[in-house]
Amino acid sequence: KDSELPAIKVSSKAWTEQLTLGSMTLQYLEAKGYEVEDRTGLGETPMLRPAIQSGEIDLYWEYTGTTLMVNMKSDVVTDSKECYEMVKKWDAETNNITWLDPANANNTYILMVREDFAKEKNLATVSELADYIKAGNEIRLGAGIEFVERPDGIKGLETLYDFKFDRDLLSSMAIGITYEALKNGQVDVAMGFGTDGRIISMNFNVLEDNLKFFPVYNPAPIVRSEILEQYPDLESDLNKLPALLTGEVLQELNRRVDVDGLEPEEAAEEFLRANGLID
Amino acid sequence: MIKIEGVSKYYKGMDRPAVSKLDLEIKEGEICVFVGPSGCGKTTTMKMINRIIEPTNGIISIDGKNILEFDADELRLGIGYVIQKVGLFPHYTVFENIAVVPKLKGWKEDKVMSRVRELLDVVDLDPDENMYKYPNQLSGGQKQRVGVARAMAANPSVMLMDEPFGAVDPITRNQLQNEFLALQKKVKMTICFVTHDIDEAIKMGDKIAIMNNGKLVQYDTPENILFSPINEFVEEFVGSDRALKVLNLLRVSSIMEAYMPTIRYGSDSSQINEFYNNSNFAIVLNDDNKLQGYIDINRIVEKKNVEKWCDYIRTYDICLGIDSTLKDAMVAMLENDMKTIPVLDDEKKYIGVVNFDMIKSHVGREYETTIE
Amino acid sequence: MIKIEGVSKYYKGMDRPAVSKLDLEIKEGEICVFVGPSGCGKTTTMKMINRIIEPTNGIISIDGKNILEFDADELRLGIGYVIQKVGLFPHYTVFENIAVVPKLKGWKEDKVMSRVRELLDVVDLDPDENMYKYPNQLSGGQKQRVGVARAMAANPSVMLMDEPFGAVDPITRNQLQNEFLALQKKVKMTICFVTHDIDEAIKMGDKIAIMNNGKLVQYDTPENILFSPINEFVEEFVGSDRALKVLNLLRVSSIMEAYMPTIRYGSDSSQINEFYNNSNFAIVLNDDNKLQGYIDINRIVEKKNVEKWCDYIRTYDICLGIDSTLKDAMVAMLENDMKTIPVLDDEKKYIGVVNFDMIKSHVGREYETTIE
Amino acid sequence: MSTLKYFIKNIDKITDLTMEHIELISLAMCFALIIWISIGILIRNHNKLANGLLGVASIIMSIPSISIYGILVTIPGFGLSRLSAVFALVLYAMLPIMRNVYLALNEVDESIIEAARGMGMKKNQILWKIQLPLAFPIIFAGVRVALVMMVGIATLAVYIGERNLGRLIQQGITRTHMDMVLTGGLLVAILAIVVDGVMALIQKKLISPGLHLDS
Amino acid sequence: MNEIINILLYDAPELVLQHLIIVTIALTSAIFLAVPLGVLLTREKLKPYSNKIIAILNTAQGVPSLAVIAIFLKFLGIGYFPSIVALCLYGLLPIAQNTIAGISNIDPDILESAKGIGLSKNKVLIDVELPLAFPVIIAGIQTSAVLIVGTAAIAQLIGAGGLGKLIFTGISQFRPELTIIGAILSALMAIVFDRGLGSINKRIEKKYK
Ligand SMILES: Nc1ncnc2c1ncn2[C@@H]1O[C@H](COP(=O)(O)OP(=O)(O)OP(=O)(O)O)[C@@H](O)[C@H]1O
Ligand SMILES: Nc1ncnc2c1ncn2[C@@H]1O[C@H](COP(=O)(O)OP(=O)(O)OP(=O)(O)O)[C@@H](O)[C@H]1O
Ligand SMILES: [Mg+2]
Ligand SMILES: [Mg+2]
Repeated sequence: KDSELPAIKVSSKAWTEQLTLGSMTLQYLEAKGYEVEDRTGLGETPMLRPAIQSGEIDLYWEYTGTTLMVNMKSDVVTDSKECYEMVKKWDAETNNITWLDPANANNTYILMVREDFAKEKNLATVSELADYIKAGNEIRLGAGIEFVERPDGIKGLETLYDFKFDRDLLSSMAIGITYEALKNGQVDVAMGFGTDGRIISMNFNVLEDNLKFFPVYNPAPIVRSEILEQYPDLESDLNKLPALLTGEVLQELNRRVDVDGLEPEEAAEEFLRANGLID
Repeated sequence: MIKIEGVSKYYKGMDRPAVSKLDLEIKEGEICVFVGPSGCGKTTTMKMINRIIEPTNGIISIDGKNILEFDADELRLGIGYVIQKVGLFPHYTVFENIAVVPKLKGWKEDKVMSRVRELLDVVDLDPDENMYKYPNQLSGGQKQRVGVARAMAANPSVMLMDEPFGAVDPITRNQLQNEFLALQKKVKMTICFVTHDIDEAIKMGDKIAIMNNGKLVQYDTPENILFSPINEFVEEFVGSDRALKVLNLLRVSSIMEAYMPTIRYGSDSSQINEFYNNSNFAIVLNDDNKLQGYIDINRIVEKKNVEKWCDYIRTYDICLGIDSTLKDAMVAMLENDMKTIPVLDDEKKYIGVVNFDMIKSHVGREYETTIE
Repeated sequence: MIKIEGVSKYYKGMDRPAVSKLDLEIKEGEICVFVGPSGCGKTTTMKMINRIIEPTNGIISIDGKNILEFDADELRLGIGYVIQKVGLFPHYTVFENIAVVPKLKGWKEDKVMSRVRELLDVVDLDPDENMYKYPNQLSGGQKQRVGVARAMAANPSVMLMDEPFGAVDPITRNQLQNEFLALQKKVKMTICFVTHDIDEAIKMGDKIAIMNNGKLVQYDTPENILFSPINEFVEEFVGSDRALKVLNLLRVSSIMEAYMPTIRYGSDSSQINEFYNNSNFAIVLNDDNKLQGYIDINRIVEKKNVEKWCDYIRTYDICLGIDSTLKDAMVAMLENDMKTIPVLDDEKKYIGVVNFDMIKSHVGREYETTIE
Repeated sequence: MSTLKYFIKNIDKITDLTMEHIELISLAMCFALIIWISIGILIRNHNKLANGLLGVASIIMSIPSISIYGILVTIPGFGLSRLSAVFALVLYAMLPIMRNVYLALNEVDESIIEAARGMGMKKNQILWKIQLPLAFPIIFAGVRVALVMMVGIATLAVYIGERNLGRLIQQGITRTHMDMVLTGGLLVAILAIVVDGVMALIQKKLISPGLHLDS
Repeated sequence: MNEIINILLYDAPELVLQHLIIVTIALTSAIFLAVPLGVLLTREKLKPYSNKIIAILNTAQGVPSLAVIAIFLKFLGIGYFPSIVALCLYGLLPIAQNTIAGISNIDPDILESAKGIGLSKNKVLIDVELPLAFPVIIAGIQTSAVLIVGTAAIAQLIGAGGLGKLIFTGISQFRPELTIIGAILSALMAIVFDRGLGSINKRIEKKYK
């Protein structure tokens, strides 16, 4: 609006949902007349965090659980609201970063199995998987690297459910490859993300986290407070987005990209248009 | 015997043939030297004989058998080959280089070993000192010797030698030539020898094939090439001093005359008087025909001291052997300012003299009979 | 004038010096040829003169000035240098190669151009055809010519030539030598010339420096080297036929004698009778001393036909010019079976004869006076 | 076929990414040329130093490129900036460029340099007029190797926030979108080939015809 | 510090071993494919095509390692096998190219005298051409080895494990120490391969150079 002000540097992580959210934000703000700069797909949390703290980027969609676990190094919190308040307070105080409204979607880690496999072995929950493994059955797990390493990843899961994946049967690989590997039968259980569009289209069953191990991962735009001060309308404008993004909506958006082959930009545009946010 | 009949070679992309309608026969045990300016087709001819290159037209046969009837590798195993640029295998020792063909022929190890030693002796390299050196540790001349040894390793009856002594200094070269000629006298291989040096050709060849622009210009003995070059090209090629080059080919034994009067040492003075009417000089010999010297009869008679003629005998500073060339004779005359030089046989017995007139008329006569 | 005083060179890691206590003086306008076996230190000596290598001991001066007092680059700009391996710049054309030094000296472009053309003419390369070729497009001999032209480009008063004609065939080599000698007659540079070929040394050198093992063995004129080699090494190095080599150096003008009786063509028969008492032969001349032929007086007198003596004149098949060498004379005698050969001056006037005895005693005399 | 469709559909984005790719490489190449050629020239007569530097260069070469990025990105001052990407690429160019400059200068035929010295050319003149022109083909070959390598290695810079053709590959992998991977991979390959071809043309123009006559 | 020691003691050995296995298998297969390929391309009949085939290999080399591995994922799935195939292909070019260069740079005079002496074509290849080209071929293998060791880090992305795991974990977790350890170990491995092969070469070359 005021051309004196610097462009808003919108970023995102480098996978489908993040790219879609990033693009959605960009297109939306641009339509609203904001000056924006596209820095989407910059990297993972360890890179985006320092970037937003140093002002190299201004805004991206972060997940409550991620900040809680990775940055605050806090224990697991499974309540959405509590978790959100904790990270919002922490970031406002220590990093001068503002959490806008969270979306009502939980993109937490999940464990998936093929539908036929689930039926055959009678697996529906993580506990059942744990029992199955403890009974001496071999299970090949495919997971992204960070899932193997993070405290809210395998190690914590194993502790809570009291079992152990055979490390020799564990393959770590790029995020996204896990779906392909599971589909092709190269692994039996794969790590995935709760809102991923491929879960349905590839006929995977999600194993229920019956002991509530995985933290909540509600996505919310986080913005440098300084920017919000410079653009007084930004907060209210942006808060329109999370309100629309339920779990189903996100999953559908992801599906449009990962399964139907749309570009993240296209899926975002489609969404914005459908909701009358751009013309 | 190597027979080349109507052989031509066109290289791809060349408008004129590298070798054109060559006809030539090399007799068993002879050295045929190919000579001619650079690019005249010498190497090409040689390579066609061992089928490194296939002729475009014509037939080459060895001992009456068309070389195409041989298996190419077998053929080459039986032909020694000394390449223009030596081409030793750098990763093999001198021993291994020489042993390649004998080993291929399946010789026993100790036979190979003794053959290698023998060959190194032949080319005048100390076997113990050099056998386990690598080619890089040898000088250019030594490499060429090894190359020659390698080619002769399995007693080939035919040898192809492409400028085998090209890369060595003149002194070593001369030495190598002599050694090789001495060897050839014993083993009598049939040899094609390429050089661009006419002097080397004259020295080494039983026959010389002079080539130019892929054609055989003249094929004859060195003498005939020198005395009667077939055209101006050959004449220029052999050089303006060919009359002197000829001297190198002719031996004193062939022109030497025994016309000089001789007198036996200690014979009585009446003989001197007898000579006095015919001649001024006499050669003085021992009883067993050994040369004592010469005597100037004028001087004795003048001095009225005929009785003691033996005191006036003068000795010769220099004599020639029966194998000496006319060139040796000329050098001797010039260096010692002598008109006549005596020639002795292998047992040092006097057999005659040569002088410049004899040389001159011999060479001149050859010219007269062969020119035109 | 180049003066080398007590110069030695020790290369690192060598136990004996490459050049040892060299003393030598090369006069203005002279060609000094360094000759000797491979590795004797010829190249090293040459390179010390233009400071490519610094001597370990001793002083080298040019025109009386120690070369160390020059700026090294300046010194080299004034000295032409033909390197043993030619060393043309492959990325420059022939023109650019030759133009390097003139351009460094800041000559104007058209002067450079005309100089390059002139030099290419001198070394017998067609300028238009070759000027814009790259070294890779030239044959070995052509490269060497360009190398020589490049060295002479800026009219250096001193030239260092390290085996400049090494890589060419004998015919071209001879031609290059002659061209170069003709050129040197005109421009009179002071030249150090390296070769390992004694014949080339004899031909090219005003002085010859024979080296062995880094030491100067003999430094003298070619004649003296041939006539009186200082020791066995030199003797062997110059070759056993040095008496014949000498012939190449001596000119008939120096030994020719006019002792043969002459008779004028058409003079009356009483003169013949006069001769008859002294001699058998007479040279017949025209009024203007042009050679008519010779006459065998015995034959006329025998035939009782003295009046018509002119009918018995025989012509000479061959004559020598005043510049002919003794070698030419010998060749003429041998080829034509002639005892005496007349010598004519530049205007074809008769001035005398040579025969083998004259040659022999001249050479023999030289030996006598110089040996021992 | 679907790859082609993908390509056509996203031509704008792909063009952007390609331009970014070229920009990054050009920038890195400029620095690499200036730095490594100068150093190559400086060390030409110092064998020990040269061997040391060449050792360092070959060690750098053997470090997986992805980890160089990973390390650089954590160094304050580099971070997610383009500086990190350029720096890494320049490091990788060290071996091919510097080594070839050094080797080529030392490989110039001794006799040619001697001739030049003998003619009175100064050290600098010999360097500029003789050694460098003669070394040029080899130096250029090194530059070409470096350039082609850079085109490939630059793709990994997307892991530290660069946007270039590597992004197609990286996202294609996380999204298991093979058309993207293929498009990215092929474009990078084509870019490498084109860049190399262009360099070959330049090389032909720049190198004295006297030098490539023998090849 | 403790953590680093832990990584070195517990995680690294296994990863190094995995890395080593991938690299060794890939390199060995590359050698066994590329050397015969190179030799074939120097034979008279195929010589005219050698330029074209090398050009194709060159193109393949232009495809970034990341993409090669991703593309192979499509056809061969995840894990060791596709990584090894991809890495092997990646290592072909330097070896093939050097084999060709090594053989065609042999002094033609040596080949001619070998032929002239009567060695059969096979004998010439085995006794003369290959031994003389050996140093150049080894140099190609060295290049290939370094390339494969470095590229193998990426194989991690399709689940082949190896040192890439440390490196990528380091990057995604912002733990440079992991990346550095991975990089150093990988570089060390590359250097060991390089030096090892180099010393074989030196030993042989020393004899006659
Ligand atoms: N492989 C080839 N392809 C095309 N032309 C060739 C080939 N080999 C030789 N020639 C040409 O054939 C002609 C004869 O060559 P050859 O090698 O037989 O000459 P040469 O008499 O041995 O010369 P030199 O004394 O220089 O060794 C030359 O004009 C040469 O250029
Ligand atoms: N740079 C050097 N370092 C060490 N030794 C050298 C060097 N250059 C020459 N030598 C040695 O010095 C000696 C003389 O060498 P030089 O090149 O002067 O010989 P040359 O007479 O020119 O021989 P040629 O006829 O082979 O050219 C030789 O023994 C040679 O090995
Ligand atoms: Mg030849
Ligand atoms: Mg020399």
